[in-house]
Amino acid sequence: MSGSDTANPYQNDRGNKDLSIGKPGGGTLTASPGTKHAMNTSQAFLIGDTMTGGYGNGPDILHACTIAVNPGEIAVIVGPNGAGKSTAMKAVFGMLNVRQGSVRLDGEDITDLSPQARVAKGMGFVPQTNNIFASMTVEENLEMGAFIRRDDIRATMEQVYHLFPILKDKRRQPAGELSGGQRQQVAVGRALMTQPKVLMLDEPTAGVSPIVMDELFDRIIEVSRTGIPILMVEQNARQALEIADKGYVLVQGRNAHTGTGKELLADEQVRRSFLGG
Amino acid sequence: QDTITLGVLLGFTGPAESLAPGMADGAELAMAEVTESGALLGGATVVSVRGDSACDATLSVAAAERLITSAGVNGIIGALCSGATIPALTNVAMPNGMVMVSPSATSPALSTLEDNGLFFRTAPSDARQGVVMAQNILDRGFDTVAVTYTNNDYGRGLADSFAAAFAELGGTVTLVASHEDGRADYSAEVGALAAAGGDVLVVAGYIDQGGPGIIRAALDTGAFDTFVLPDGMVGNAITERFGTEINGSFGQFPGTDSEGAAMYFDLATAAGFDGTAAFSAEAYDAAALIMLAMQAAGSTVPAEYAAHIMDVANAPGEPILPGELGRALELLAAGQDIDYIGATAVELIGGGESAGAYREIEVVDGVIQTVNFR
Amino acid sequence: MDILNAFVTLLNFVIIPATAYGAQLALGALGVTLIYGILRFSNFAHGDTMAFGTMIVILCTWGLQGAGVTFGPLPTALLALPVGIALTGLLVIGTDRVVYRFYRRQKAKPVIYVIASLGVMFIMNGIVRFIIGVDDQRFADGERFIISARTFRDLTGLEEGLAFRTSQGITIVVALIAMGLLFWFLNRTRTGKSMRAFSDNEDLALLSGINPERVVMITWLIVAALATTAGTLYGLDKSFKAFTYFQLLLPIFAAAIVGGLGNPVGAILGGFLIAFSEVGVTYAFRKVVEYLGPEGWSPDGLMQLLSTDYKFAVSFGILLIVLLFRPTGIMKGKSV
Amino acid sequence: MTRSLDTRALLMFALVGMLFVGTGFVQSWNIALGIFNMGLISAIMALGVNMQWGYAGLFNVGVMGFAALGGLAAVLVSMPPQQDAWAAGGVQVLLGLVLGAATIVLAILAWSKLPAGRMRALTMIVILVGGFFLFRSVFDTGVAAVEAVNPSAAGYLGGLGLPVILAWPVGGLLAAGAAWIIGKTALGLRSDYLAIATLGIAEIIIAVLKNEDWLARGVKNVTGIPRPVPYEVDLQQTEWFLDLAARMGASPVIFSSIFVKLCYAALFIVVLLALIWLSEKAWNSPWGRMMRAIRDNEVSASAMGKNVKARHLQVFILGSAIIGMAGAMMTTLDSQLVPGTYQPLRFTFLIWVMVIVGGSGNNWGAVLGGFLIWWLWIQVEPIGAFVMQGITAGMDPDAWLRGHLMDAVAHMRLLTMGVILLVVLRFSPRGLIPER
Amino acid sequence: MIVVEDLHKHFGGFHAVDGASLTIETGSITALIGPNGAGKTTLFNVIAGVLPPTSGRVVMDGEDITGLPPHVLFSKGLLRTFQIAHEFHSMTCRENLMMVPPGQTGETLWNTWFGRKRIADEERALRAKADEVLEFLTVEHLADHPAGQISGGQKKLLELGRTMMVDAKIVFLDEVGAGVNRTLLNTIGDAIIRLNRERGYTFCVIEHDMDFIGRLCDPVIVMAEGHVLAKGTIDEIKANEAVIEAYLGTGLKNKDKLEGAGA
Ligand SMILES: Nc1ncnc2c1ncn2[C@@H]1O[C@H](COP(=O)(O)OP(=O)(O)OP(=O)(O)O)[C@@H](O)[C@H]1O
Ligand SMILES: Nc1ncnc2c1ncn2[C@@H]1O[C@H](COP(=O)(O)OP(=O)(O)OP(=O)(O)O)[C@@H](O)[C@H]1O
Ligand SMILES: [Mg+2]
Ligand SMILES: [Mg+2]
Repeated sequence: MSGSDTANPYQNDRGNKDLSIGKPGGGTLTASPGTKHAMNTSQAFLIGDTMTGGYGNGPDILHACTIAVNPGEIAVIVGPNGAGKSTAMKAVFGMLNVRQGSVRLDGEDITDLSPQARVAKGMGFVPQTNNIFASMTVEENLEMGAFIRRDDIRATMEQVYHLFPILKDKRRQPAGELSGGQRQQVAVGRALMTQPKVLMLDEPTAGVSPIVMDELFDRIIEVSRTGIPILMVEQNARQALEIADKGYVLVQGRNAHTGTGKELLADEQVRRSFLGG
Repeated sequence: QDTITLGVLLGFTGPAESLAPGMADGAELAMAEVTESGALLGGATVVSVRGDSACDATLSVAAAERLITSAGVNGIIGALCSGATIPALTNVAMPNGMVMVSPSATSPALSTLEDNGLFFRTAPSDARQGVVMAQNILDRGFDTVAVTYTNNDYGRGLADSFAAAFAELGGTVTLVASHEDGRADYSAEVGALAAAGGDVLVVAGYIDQGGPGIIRAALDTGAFDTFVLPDGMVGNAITERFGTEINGSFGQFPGTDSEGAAMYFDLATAAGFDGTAAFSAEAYDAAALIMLAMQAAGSTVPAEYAAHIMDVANAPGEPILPGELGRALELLAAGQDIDYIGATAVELIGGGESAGAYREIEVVDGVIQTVNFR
Repeated sequence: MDILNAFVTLLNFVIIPATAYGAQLALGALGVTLIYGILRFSNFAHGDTMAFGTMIVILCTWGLQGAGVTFGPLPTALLALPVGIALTGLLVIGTDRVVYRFYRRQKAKPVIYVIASLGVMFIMNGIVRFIIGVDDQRFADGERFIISARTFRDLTGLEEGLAFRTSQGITIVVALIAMGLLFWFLNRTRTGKSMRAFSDNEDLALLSGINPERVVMITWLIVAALATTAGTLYGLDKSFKAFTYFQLLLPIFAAAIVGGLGNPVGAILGGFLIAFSEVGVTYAFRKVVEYLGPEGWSPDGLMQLLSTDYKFAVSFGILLIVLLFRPTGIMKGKSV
Repeated sequence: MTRSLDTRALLMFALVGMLFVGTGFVQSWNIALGIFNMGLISAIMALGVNMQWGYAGLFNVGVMGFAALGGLAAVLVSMPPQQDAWAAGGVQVLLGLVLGAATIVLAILAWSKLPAGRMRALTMIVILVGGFFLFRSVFDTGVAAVEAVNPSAAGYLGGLGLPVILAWPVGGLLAAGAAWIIGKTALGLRSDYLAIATLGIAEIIIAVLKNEDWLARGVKNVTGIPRPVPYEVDLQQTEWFLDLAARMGASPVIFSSIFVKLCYAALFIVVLLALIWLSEKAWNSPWGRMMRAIRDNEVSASAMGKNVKARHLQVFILGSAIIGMAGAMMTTLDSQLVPGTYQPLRFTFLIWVMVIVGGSGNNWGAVLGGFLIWWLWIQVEPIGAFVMQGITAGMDPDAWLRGHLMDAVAHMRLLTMGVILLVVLRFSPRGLIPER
Repeated sequence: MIVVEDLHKHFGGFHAVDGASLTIETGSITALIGPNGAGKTTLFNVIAGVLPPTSGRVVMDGEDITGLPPHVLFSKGLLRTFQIAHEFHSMTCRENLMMVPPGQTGETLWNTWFGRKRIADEERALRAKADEVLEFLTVEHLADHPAGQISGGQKKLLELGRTMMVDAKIVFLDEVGAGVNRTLLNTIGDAIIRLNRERGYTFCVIEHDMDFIGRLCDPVIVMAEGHVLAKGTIDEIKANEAVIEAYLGTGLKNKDKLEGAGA
């Protein structure tokens, strides 16, 4: 792929070697279902492979759902409310019982790892709700983001403050006293502090003002350009898909459409049903 | 009958839990002695069943119920606290016609309680001790005192009767303040008592509850250095703890100049427990009385032997001391009268309670010494 | 007018005892508040944990005393403290494994933990009474007083004495140090912050790579240390009796709560508030007024606001009033 | 009414029922009935706590205080009045109380009517201080006079001499009144802060009961409170009863105790069933839904137009009234009021254990918990002793350890209780009959 | 309808709302926008009685409603949603809706014992109404699901659904759109317009989605740093320099960089 054969200027072939992308219809990634140890056949850096599972002993929410992302890529998941987007993210992060399928990181099967072990492996995650330490100050929230790091974190913290200037003003304030949008910024900042190898964001822009949203997307692009794969759920879907290399549309826990961001944006039916026309 | 069961209904847990073991040991010592003698009703074995009254009305009723209707006891030694004794008596023992002999329930209310002749106690009513104590203090030349009492019916009753008697005899009580047992700190009480002042401090409490705490705080702050110790406070534990610090303190507890107490102490030591523990001797006597009465009545049925308790306890008859239960049983079997003196010089009066002769003690060189009898 | 004597009286009967008692409560409250702050429940077994720790210390102290080891003017028990802390640590961590971890996994409501801790309390209660019995146990040795009433009187020639016990001194110092350390630990160290993060949002703590089991273990270890120290110091000052340690739970909780749950500084303030209200409000000021008034004059009554019968009620009353104005305690504590 | 009673619940009730029947066969029916009666009262108390906690999330740890108020009602209603004491200073005591109340009312009026400022503060202080001394001077002399009348047997004002059954609703009212005052002031507090506040108030109530002798003899206890049912000793001498016993083939002594217990049980069951019916109806209706909403999220419920404060006050008062009623029933059963026995462990935390083990938010759960936990509370003593006997059975009778173990038997009671509690909680962490 | 006069709300030394004055006309759909932390939610909370103001007045239809508790305001027809969803987590979605209508017969204890018949009738009607709302929000399949266990977006829908259970005069919507699927948001927008036209509800909407605002609202009020920065139609606002700088921004910066890199 080259930048010129699409109308979307944000797309280029920054390391996207997965040729299966771009064919809508979903489920085209080579998957190895139901295994816990078999090596993956796909090349994806992080892949949640034909995941089936649900909360506790409840019914399955995900049905053979596959999500993958490669270094330098931004993958965006969209879909109606309750489709299972957050559930899929949690499944990839090991916060859910994956009854079938597997999760692999850089070729290694991590399906049975605990969340904190995944953090140690370099995965960073911003959940959709409850994503800050409300009783701790903004600065402590960021420090906790860097909990597993042993090096000097001050530079990263400066970067976060640079990205979200309001947080610097509020850094001694308990995060629970912040406004909705400010909390969201703390949450993203916390994840950035990890300096993760993979970044997973569940609706990072919910409730943030347009100017901050732009900043945020800018920053996400920058991060991804350093070669870090980014997996993101978004309801501000059009903006998100514009910068996405890969888009997944989930409906009722299944892959409904998969394609590049611009392909999905161009798909009339997807637009109408999921992106608000 | 081969085995006779006696219930030992005491507050093994709860606020008085540290008193109960010594008392139970005392009661069981008497049972063991009788069993060994093989003289009770032609060689019956006496076994004890313990019940926990926890110093709580409902638990004590439940435990009494279990002792009587399930364990099938022939008599009950207990309960420990007056508050637990009364409901067990009225709600369980009386309806079932069961004899209860309490070693330690000293509430004056029990003197007048309707009991169908089933209730006895080997400790005198607090009303009596108040008078004795007042006299004792005045005789030693102290005429202003402060009083602290443990905030229950025992402490309150004793403090009331003492204060009334003391005032009547011409003394001055500067302050009567309660203290709760088992509390963490008694600085407030001692502060108030110190401010009120007085020659001596009357501590109407328990030796293993709040009492020592009060004494400790009073000694440390220099508020008082002479203490008056009523029955609940007299015991080796107090001198072990304070030694010569409380030299000159004095008090009294039920007892006569019989050798009973010393003999009991030896018996207890031989059996491996402390015979001076509060109410331990009373418990021994309570158990002894029941068994002697059984022998006298020739029956283990409470209704039948209840009437004999007074007989065996009081004169006329051959005096019986601790360790002589076997002899007493034989005398009774032979149809002779006995006068049970026991470890605490038992003398039952009125509705079946201890007459209350008192032994006056003083702490000399860190040791409790008997100086007089009243 | 005799200001000096008046002041010494007040010091001797109110200020020193209340400060020492306050420090004792505060040390206990620190443990309660820590569990609440990190594990988010009121641990009813704390009193009995204290009793257990103290029991171990007592047994060791007896051993040491028997072997002729002493600690100069200080109580030998301080030497035995590390052993007590270690064994108590093992006990509470074991308890956590067997009991609380299950509910943590279930994400049970705090009240379930509270009731579970009641169960633990019953059991520890039994264990302690089983091993050391229900009686008073003494194990204090060393110099009893920093200054005793008599010495003070002899030294100063004042009418009133002033007593300050070694155990009181140690308790006050230890309580303040413990508070400082705990505050520093929770707010400044990485581990401390991770513990607060865990208590705030367990899931998110996981996502930050914080190991919950480690957090829980450290919490219990600190609690064991606090409980054992508190229990031992209390025992040195008064005496050891299982039932009293259980009774101690109530004022300790009151202190932790009125100070603001989860806050070490609050625990200390709460402890002193409870102690001073118990000792101060019911104090009879007669002697003090006597000294302050003209020579030879003395007031009629005791000059007592309320009788000591109500001291517990008074301290609770004050606690209520404080809570009405600061519903989550003096230091704005947590609330689940 | 059976909506929340599914098979699991019925099974649980059957199991607990079997415990009681088993007790009857193995030990004696007297014991079984004795435990059952207290179980009924415990169940009622648990219902009250469940209302407050399960319905509204109010952490009331002052159960003990409300129960004690109920007990006080039993004395005030049913004991004969002490004429001498009334003559000596009864009126003065009452006058003192009225003065005290008037002072408080006046102070509150001054606070709300006067403009804020130094003037108001000053007036308040004058009213309070002046009122306090006036109150003390009138009240204290009255009290001294009353308490001086025959202190070892009376020394208090006595009661109204009415049938003791009347004390049950009166106990409820007393508790409700106290709850109203507490609710008005302290319901703004949450979770453990409310807990310590209620605990404190309970301690204050107990302190008053212990120290105000003119009211109910303080720690000297009131004994011999009249019964609503016949006395065993009387029954044992009654013609028809002896006939009945003979016809049943039972010993009159044992049968009389059982008969009396059955009478109590009948009275208690009526009360319990009525309360269950009322609370079930309320809980499974829009009122219950509203309460659950408030419990889940107060802010939101308030934004949805529900008056959170008023509702909290309502359940707090209702729950406390139920506890007070149960307290009065218990004192009736004991026939005595012993302020010293009101211990938080027994009267507050044990009830809480019942509610949580039974299943909070579920009336049937609370009732089941009441029966089960009370049964355990009584029976762990023999169970613990039995266990100990088992342990020591193989040991040399003279071994030191055996002696030590046997001495510690009493402490097995709490230990066993703890173990059973943890086991039950472990296997049904949401309670035996969880909220739906 | 609502007039806010010089309202201040301070948290310690921080002035979250700092002299805000604004008017919400009866029958309008007024938008309230502004950067994060501008004080919008705080303003809502003060108006709705959740927080007491430090100073200033709120007037509704000529009546001073400053500091009235939320449930009283509710009874006056003032409804609000929460930015961070406040569902009743242990109750089912349907119950979440059914609890809303005020003055239900069954909310009085007495009636729950002696007015069963009336309650049953009312409940039936309520249930039908709740189901209708659930269907509108596309979550009818969750009617019996505990509200604590639905997706983040669905909670926001429920939040909105509650305001649809009663007849309100004015509804404050705090970012109902955040986390809601855009297609569904359009439907919601239609519903808001319909409620506004047909039933005469007044709306005050906080949103960060300018498309949504543009489609629905007139006028638009912009807040920044606790006070009102600008007011006008959407087009005026979009052209306002100050608003662009503080709030709207100028789009992605990396757009150019990316293009540069890709070319
Ligand atoms: N309880 C509080 N204590 C201290 N500061 C607070 C508190 N609540 C809010 N704030 C501060 O007040 C400011 C306004 O918050 P508010 O929630 O009103 O913003 P908002 O305009 O709704 O923003 P958003 O669009 O992000 O939701 C923020 O800077 C926030 O940090
Ligand atoms: N904790 C939970 N327990 C049980 N079921 C849940 C839980 N959380 C969500 N669900 C269910 O799982 C389904 C998918 O939820 P999920 O949160 O993944 O949706 P989503 O796609 O992220 O939606 P949204 O865009 O609204 O956030 C929903 O139907 C919801 O009801
Ligand atoms: Mg989601
Ligand atoms: Mg907001």
